[in-house]
Amino acid sequence: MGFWEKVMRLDRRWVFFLIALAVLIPFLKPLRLPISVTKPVKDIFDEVEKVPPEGPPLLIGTDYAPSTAPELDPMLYALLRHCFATKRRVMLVALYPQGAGMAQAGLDNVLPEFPEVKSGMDYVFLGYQPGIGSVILQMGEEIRRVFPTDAYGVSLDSLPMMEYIHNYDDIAFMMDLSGSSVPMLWVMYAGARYEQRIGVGTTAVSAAQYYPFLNTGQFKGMLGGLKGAAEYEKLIKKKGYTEARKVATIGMDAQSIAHLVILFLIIIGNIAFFASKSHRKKTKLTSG
Amino acid sequence: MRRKIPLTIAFVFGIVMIIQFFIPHPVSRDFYQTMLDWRIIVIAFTYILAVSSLIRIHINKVRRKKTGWGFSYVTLISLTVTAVVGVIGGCFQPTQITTWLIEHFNWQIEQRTVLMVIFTYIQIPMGATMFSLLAFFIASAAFRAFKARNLTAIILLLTAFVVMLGRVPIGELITKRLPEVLQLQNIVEWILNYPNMAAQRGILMGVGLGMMATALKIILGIERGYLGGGD
Amino acid sequence: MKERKGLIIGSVILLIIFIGMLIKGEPSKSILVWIAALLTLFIYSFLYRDNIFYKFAEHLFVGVSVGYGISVYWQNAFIRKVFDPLFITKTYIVDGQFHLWPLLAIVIPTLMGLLMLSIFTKKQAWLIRIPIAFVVGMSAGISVPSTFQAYIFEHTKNTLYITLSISSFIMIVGVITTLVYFFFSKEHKGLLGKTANIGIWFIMIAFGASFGYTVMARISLLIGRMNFLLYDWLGVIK
Amino acid sequence: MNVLLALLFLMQQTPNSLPSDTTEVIEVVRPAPPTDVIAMDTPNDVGGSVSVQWEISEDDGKGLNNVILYNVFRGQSEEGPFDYIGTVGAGRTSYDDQTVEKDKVTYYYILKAQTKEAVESEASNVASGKAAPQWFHHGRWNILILGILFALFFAFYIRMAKGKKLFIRKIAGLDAVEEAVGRSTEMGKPVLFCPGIGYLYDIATIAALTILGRVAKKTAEYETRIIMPNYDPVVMSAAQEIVKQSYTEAGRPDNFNEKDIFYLTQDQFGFAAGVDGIMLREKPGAIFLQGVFYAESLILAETGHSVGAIQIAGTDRVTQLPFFISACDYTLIGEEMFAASSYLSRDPVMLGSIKGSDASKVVIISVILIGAILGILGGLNIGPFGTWFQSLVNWFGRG
Repeated sequence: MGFWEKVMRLDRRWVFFLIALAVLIPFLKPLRLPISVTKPVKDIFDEVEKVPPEGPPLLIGTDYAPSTAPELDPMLYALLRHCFATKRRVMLVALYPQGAGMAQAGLDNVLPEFPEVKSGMDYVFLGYQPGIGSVILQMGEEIRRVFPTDAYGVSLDSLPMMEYIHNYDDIAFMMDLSGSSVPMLWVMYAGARYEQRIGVGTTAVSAAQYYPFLNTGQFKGMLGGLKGAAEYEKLIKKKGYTEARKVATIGMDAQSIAHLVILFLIIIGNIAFFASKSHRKKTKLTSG
Repeated sequence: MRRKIPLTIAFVFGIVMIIQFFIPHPVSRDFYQTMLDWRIIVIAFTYILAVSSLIRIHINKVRRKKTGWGFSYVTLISLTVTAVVGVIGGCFQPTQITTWLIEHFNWQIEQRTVLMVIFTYIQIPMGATMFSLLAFFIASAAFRAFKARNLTAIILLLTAFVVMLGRVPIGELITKRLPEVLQLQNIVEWILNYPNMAAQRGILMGVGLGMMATALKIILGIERGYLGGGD
Repeated sequence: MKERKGLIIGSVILLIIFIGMLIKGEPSKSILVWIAALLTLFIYSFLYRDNIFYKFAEHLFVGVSVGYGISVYWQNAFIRKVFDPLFITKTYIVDGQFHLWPLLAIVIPTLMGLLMLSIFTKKQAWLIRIPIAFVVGMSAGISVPSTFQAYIFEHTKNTLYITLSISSFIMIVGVITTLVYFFFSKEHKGLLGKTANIGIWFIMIAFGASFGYTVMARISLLIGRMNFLLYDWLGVIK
Repeated sequence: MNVLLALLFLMQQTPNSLPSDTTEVIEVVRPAPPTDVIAMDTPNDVGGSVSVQWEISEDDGKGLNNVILYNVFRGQSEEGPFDYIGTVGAGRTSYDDQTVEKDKVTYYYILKAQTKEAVESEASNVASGKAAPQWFHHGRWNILILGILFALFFAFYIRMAKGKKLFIRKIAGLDAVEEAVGRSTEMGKPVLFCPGIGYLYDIATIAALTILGRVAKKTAEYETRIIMPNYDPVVMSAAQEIVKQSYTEAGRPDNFNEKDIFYLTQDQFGFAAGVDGIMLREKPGAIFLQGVFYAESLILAETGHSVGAIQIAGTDRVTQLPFFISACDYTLIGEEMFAASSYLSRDPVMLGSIKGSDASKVVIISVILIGAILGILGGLNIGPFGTWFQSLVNWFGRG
């Protein structure tokens, strides 16, 4: 058995080990590679900047589960910090059963930095309702129909912030954070039917899929994966809105190295594949 | 009869919902609202089926002492505990019982309910970890399966290569000195915006037509697969 | 035997690193964080091989997520949509007057939902088709115009934003050839076959891009977990 | 003394001694109000809404550039009083007042611009409008026309198809169904069918069930076992009926085993792990991965590949297709999967719908081609093509 054949039969646990190292080391020894801001991220930032302070709110849909949280949580944190630091109002809604937990966790994480921000005054967390498409559509008519109370059981009518908020007309911008196809439903129903301006924050996987909708203007902008979150962190930090730890930015170094390792693995895999193939041919020739 | 009634229901509601799209009048809108409410309620009941099937399977495993039956207890117990805690103690806002407990025993619950504590410290970390296992599997799949066997495979590989490199800071560093058009992140942006998007649009239009055709066939009662076979 | 030796040495090394980190860092004082961290490690142990720690975590995960689902459905669908309007707020009584329609609007879907349970009987199991037909039928009805608008109309419209540039040209060629690839009524031979082949190239570029992105996403998740273990749990990084 | 001082103070504060214009002293710079306010019924709605439109204030984005939002006020008469009803950000020129209580009653609107310091401008001109519901959404004509055209294609070809044999091109992977089932039989291994993690109302799942019917018929003919783990219990019960039916049609109802089509779990990774376990234990000879798939696609396809099964995959999820393509023998891409379900059913009516979809594609391609030609000619400033191109784009852009 030649060297390349041995490589081909390498125990996959060595590959696992390599990946673990590639991610771990940059954490302990940061490289601080520069991050450049791309247009879709800048677009989202500009849209949020357009939300009038103490006026119509930014609606954030937390339609994700723990499985995609590492990518989407930093976006939620960054958006909340952006709004809370600039007195912009926020509404949170979850159409994924686990999304409500994610929104609550996000609030728990960010709120301690803003002691003056109060539920019902500066933000409203609507909670979760099943039936994704139906809920989006009904919110276009009257939010109270689907969410008579907020997630904590307080009637929406008794919340000062909700006084003039009834449907999408009273919402400045909508940002859906999701790794699934829920943003598409927002576009299909809230966007197409009610002309709500919508932005999407999604995992790196789904980002490729959403590019067509970005060009059509169905999404006004996009945060794609950890990179998108890191770019957003950079933007709000530049404006001096927050000094919080930049979760996504730290991760980008590890991301770079891990990508290089995987590219290296693909190259080695292919060399091994072709080398062992030609090797086999040669042995066949000599033996035959 | 066993077929006709469901097919009629599907037909009537399908047609009505299509027509509704074009009518903004309150009559149509109210009807529509009600229909959406109905769907929410009906779908909630399917969850009962899912849960009962799951419980039955694990009880069976325990009874028959199938391999790993001990772990079925883990599932059954954690399921029961979480559900009881959630139903009695409240989901997002605490019920009176929880409030009483909190006051009486001076609990400090940042997440407001016990269910959210379980969610934050058990479900979130485990879900995320499960997904992150894929990072390892992808690396091993990249190593073993992604071979430049033919032209189409080479195109796929090359694009993947460029995208992977161009989406991280290190890729940007490599081509920093080149003119702007040739910088990696701009090439990636271009690939995503034009050839990638062209194909995506083509695929999506195809999928859209396929979905529309299937939906029409469902409404017209031609596609009956979802009702199962039989009379 | 050799493997067992490797396993022991590996575990000892990991243990030393772990203790080193515990001493050097500021480990979390919350028992909950410790539970989360241990469960994370249980699941990662699967990378070495399937074992009881992983099995335990997997079964716990299924149980907890279903239990969570029950609680959420209970609160949001049953209590909010059925129980409250039926018994507490009584939406069907307006100003002391009884109205039939609002009552039926709660009762009918509930009954339809209950028909789902007919699956547990042998004889009447066909009744489950009624709620299924309702959900599938009305969803199909809603999806026909919506799909048409979001998938076909919008994309045609936006392909039409044409400029005199190579990029625009590539966009048009790409959309058309991809569509031609999905043409089923003619054999893909001659000109049609060549066009469809170009379509396949475009499709492969899209898949390559999508693959690249997927790698990125999975690594991001791993980074998220590492961040949790090193920052939230062990506190060895700043 | 104190009293005297107080008296002096009071004397000093007599109105006469005040400056003639207090506002000048505090020096509040009011922004210019928005102008040309008009109000009208919001088109294409349920009523209960009036659209207010205006020209932005002189100081919005230009001039003093201090306007950050506009406040909208409504009154029952032209003279007021006007109540505050809502706010929009600077730069916007319209507001839909959805809180109108009565249709067909005239309401009066004024606007004020507001600065960051919460200084409001003078009121704008008064505009009046009524709300009314509509019976047809005029912005959706274009969709209605094209939609009806496409629906007619489907109807026409489905009608044409009755009793005829329609040609459908080869779909790679479909012809492999027989081969895959056959090889499984030779090796004495079962066939595994995995419908993914979709629900019954996902159209891809419904297409997958039709494919299942065909595969089950083959396994019935070859007397091979078919295993199907499920994610959704409703899909499971439908699948059981379908497979039972296929076995009856193949004349072997006794070989049908309901327990082989079973529920696993409604948890994504639990499901993936479960199916993986089944693959490793049962070592199926053929694996069908058809339906809605998310991240578990890679795990399933990898494991299937490692047990050496022939794998035929299909999904409409673009993100998961690369993994299927690299790890499976055959992959049905997007619409191919829907076409496959029609093709496999061998029902001429179903085949007709594929033709209908093709006809729609011809229309789309023609529209794009015509648009491209007009666009190029228009871009080169030849004849009236530029305007024609614009009107084509505008027609699509309505609504």
